[in-house]
Amino acid sequence: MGKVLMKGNEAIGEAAIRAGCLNYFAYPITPQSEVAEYLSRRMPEVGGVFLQGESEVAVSYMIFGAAAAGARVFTTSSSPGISLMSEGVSYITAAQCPAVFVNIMRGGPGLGGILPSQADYLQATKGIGHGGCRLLVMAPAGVQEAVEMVMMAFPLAEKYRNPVIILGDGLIGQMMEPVEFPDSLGSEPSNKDDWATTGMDTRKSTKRNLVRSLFLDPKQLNENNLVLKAKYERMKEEEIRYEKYNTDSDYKVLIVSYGTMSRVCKTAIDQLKEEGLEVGLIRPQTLFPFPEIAVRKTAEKDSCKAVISIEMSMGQMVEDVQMSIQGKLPVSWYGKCGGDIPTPEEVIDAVKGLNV
Amino acid sequence: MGKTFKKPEALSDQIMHYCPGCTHGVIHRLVAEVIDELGIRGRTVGVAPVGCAVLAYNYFTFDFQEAAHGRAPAMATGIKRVRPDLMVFTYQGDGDLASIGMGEIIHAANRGEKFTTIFVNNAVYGMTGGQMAPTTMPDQRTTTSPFGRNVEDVGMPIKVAELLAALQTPGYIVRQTVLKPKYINRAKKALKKAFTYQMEGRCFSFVELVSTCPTNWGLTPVEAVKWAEEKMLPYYQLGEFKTPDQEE
Amino acid sequence: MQSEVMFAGFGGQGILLSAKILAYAAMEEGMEVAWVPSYGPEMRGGTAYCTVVVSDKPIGSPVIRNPLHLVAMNRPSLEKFAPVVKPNGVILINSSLISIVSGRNDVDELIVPVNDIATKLGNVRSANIVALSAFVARSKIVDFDILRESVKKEFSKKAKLIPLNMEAVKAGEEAGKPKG
Amino acid sequence: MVEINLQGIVVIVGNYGSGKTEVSINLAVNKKRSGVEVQIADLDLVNPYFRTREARSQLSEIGINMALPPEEYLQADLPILSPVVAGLIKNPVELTIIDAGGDDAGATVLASLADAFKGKSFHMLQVVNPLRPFTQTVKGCLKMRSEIETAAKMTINGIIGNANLIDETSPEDIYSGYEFVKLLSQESGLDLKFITVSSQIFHEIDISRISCPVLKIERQLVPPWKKAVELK
Repeated sequence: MGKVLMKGNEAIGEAAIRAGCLNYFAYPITPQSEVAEYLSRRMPEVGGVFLQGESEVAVSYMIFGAAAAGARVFTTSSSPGISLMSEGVSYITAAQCPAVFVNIMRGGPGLGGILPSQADYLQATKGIGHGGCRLLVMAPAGVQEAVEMVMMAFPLAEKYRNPVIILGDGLIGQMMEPVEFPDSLGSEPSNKDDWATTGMDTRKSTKRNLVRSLFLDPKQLNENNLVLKAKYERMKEEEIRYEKYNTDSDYKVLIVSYGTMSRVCKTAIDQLKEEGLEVGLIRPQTLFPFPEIAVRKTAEKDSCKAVISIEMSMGQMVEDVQMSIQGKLPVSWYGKCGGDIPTPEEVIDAVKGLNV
Repeated sequence: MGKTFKKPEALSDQIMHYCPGCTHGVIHRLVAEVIDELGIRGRTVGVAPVGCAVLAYNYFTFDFQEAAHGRAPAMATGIKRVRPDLMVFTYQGDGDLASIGMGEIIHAANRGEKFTTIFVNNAVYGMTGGQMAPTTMPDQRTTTSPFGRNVEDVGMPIKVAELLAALQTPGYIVRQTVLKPKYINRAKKALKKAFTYQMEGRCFSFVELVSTCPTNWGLTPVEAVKWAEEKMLPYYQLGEFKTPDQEE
Repeated sequence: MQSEVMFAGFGGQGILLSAKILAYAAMEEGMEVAWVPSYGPEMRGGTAYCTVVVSDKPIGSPVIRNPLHLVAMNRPSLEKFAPVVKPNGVILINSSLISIVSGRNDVDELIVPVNDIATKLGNVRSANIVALSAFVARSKIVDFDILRESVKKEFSKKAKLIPLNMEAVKAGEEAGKPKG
Repeated sequence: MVEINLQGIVVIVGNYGSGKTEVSINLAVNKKRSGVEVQIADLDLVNPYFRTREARSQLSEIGINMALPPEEYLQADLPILSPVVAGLIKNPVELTIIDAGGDDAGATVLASLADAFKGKSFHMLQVVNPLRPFTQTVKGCLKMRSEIETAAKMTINGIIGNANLIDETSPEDIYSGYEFVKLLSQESGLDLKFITVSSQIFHEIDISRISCPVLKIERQLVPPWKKAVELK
């Protein structure tokens, strides 16, 4: 199969099917409802499960139940919906079940607006659920990359027995781009006999599996947290992904930006180059774990005098950028958060405003 | 001489933590007996509640999942949809099912999810220390209704079985109790019927069991049974409210 | 080389569809392409617009404030977007519904009564295909034969609509051809 | 100093934060030191913090037996009434202390043990800290008393004065607290069994001003940044 032209939301749905995930539970919310609409047609074709739950809260537990029963499962939502799912996410993480969540972000806080935004960065990377749980967070910058990340997300979720979240913005969900699907994956988590509640008969075992998150003994609870922490540390070793742009030049400014915003920054960098100002870009593809060392090393080039985090938020990733830079260079922020995506011209003004 | 009394295979050896006079132990045993008799232990998954029975999985010997407060029907939906061959039941109390989880139970019942819910109604939040539940009786004193449940203020106790029976989707909806031996056989029959409907892939099945909480009611076990019989049973009437056969 | 086309009009005028067909044709031609809709309330009866970005290298920002071309299907769209079109682009004006012109003298203004043409063909709903075809014929943004095939493919599941739309393509091509 | 004269079953009740548990533990230790056989039951099913069970290892080291739910449930948010408690009431030792939960809510559990209490004589003592909300007036204390009695279906027959502001208690607080519980005793007809004084300020107190027994409190239930007084 060659290239097809697909809306980000449809492509995400199709990518999950190609990843062998035939189980989808969801609740409608703009700007990602097309995933549900697409899968309500596609899942019956492939013999999969499609169910529209009664609320995002319920959906997060349908995901939990299905994941704990050893099935490959995912859901999609948008910012307020993810907030409602955060309780379930915490339970799933504590119980060490694999699942994939997609957040097609819209503007907030509160009901906010339906236009694209990156205002859930802190929620996704640091506060996705109570109790200090962490998810592997991946951020695509286009439809093709959204497809690839969704297809990577399932094996990663299973490798770590931890949920993975794809953080896209409304534009990625709504725009159409040509996509090419990678080879399809097999369907079920391979390690599930050790933990999934598939019924003892299916495992030909007398040992039962118990999926739980309640640990009354403080020592046991601490141990469970140590196991989770060890997984997060391993993610830092093995899963960090990022892309660089125009970093062969002697850039004076380094932009850190992700998702749709990074594409606007690339256009701005091209235009600035024509004007004679070299600017580099580093685009984190994983937001947790954050490419801390790569950002620091990229900023360490002699020509580089300033770092700026450009986001469709009031400055969230900038906190991680500051931590990465460790005070070695000035770090500033530029962004907007109402659904109005900054233009290349605005980015150019922001970079020029640094006066380097 | 043959054994006249033995522990069901589906029940573990662990000593239960429940208070004297609590009915959870009896209900656990009935569930275990039914599972043994139907020979489904190897393909059963239970969903444990939040509430006094949060550790129910310690007393059974098959796969279990632990739910958050009220969410057991959503979890059971997830399991049953992806593994229709499994036998799935939720075990829930009144605070869990009739308050925080009302949305989940109504929608699961209305979708006709093919699992079984065992609803233990003792008119009080047990785990958190005897607060008022949606099923607390009028004028019943609890730690959050110290002057008795004022129905003018918080409404009448919810009759969950009747509420679910009103849904148009076919289902098996029944209320029984385990207060005395004479009721226990009927309760067991209801449980067995519920699991059988599930085995046949017929419908959603729901068994409400009127129950006691001597500790939080401040009554001796004997008084508690008497109170439940006198105060609860006239309001929470026993019987089948709906069977899938009626619909056809 | 990158060019951008903004399709704009009322919701229900087939804006998103004609943009999608153009995006598809550009993809078939081997170009990089991005189709970026306005979504939300605008979709429900207000002004709808959609941008198609076509380029021979990876597309940076898909968000375009100053498109090279504009296909304006109603008057509010023309008034809103004509001033932001880049010099030397094409502005198609649906003169069936728009009684004014763009007021720009640095663009190629293409005035086509697309609704009237479509009505004459038998169904006003093919106005978007008339406009798309006229625009492509004038701008040459994609090869016209590929466009024709793309329209055919789009309607392949509703075969009975193909003849009408092929007529619309032809009429549009005629209307869009440079005069003289 | 007058000895505390208590034996048999002693049920300790009072409002939240009145100091029931600290009093129970110290009473147990005090009597144990004077050679009495002591048992203690933690009946506080409502409040999951600062319970008698937190002192279980110190108490068992000095030979005080404690009735508790099984170890794995000790930190559970579960109102587990161990059947052991009923056994302990049915077969009391020289001094059997039952530490009930706070307010009428905590005392409700006692009612479910009515069968075990049947035919037993026991003391039921209300701990009063006049420096706590709801028990700053005689009227407030009497209201609390009747609420607890209703919930427990048992009658209070004595009081314990436990005036304190924890580390900020002054001798003046002790004296005025003593006067208050004396008044409460007169108005209610309830026996004033003893008052408490923290070991921190014990040496500052002129004991001749107090005519009832005094229990020296060696604080056990402390937040983690403080160290409990070592029991020997």
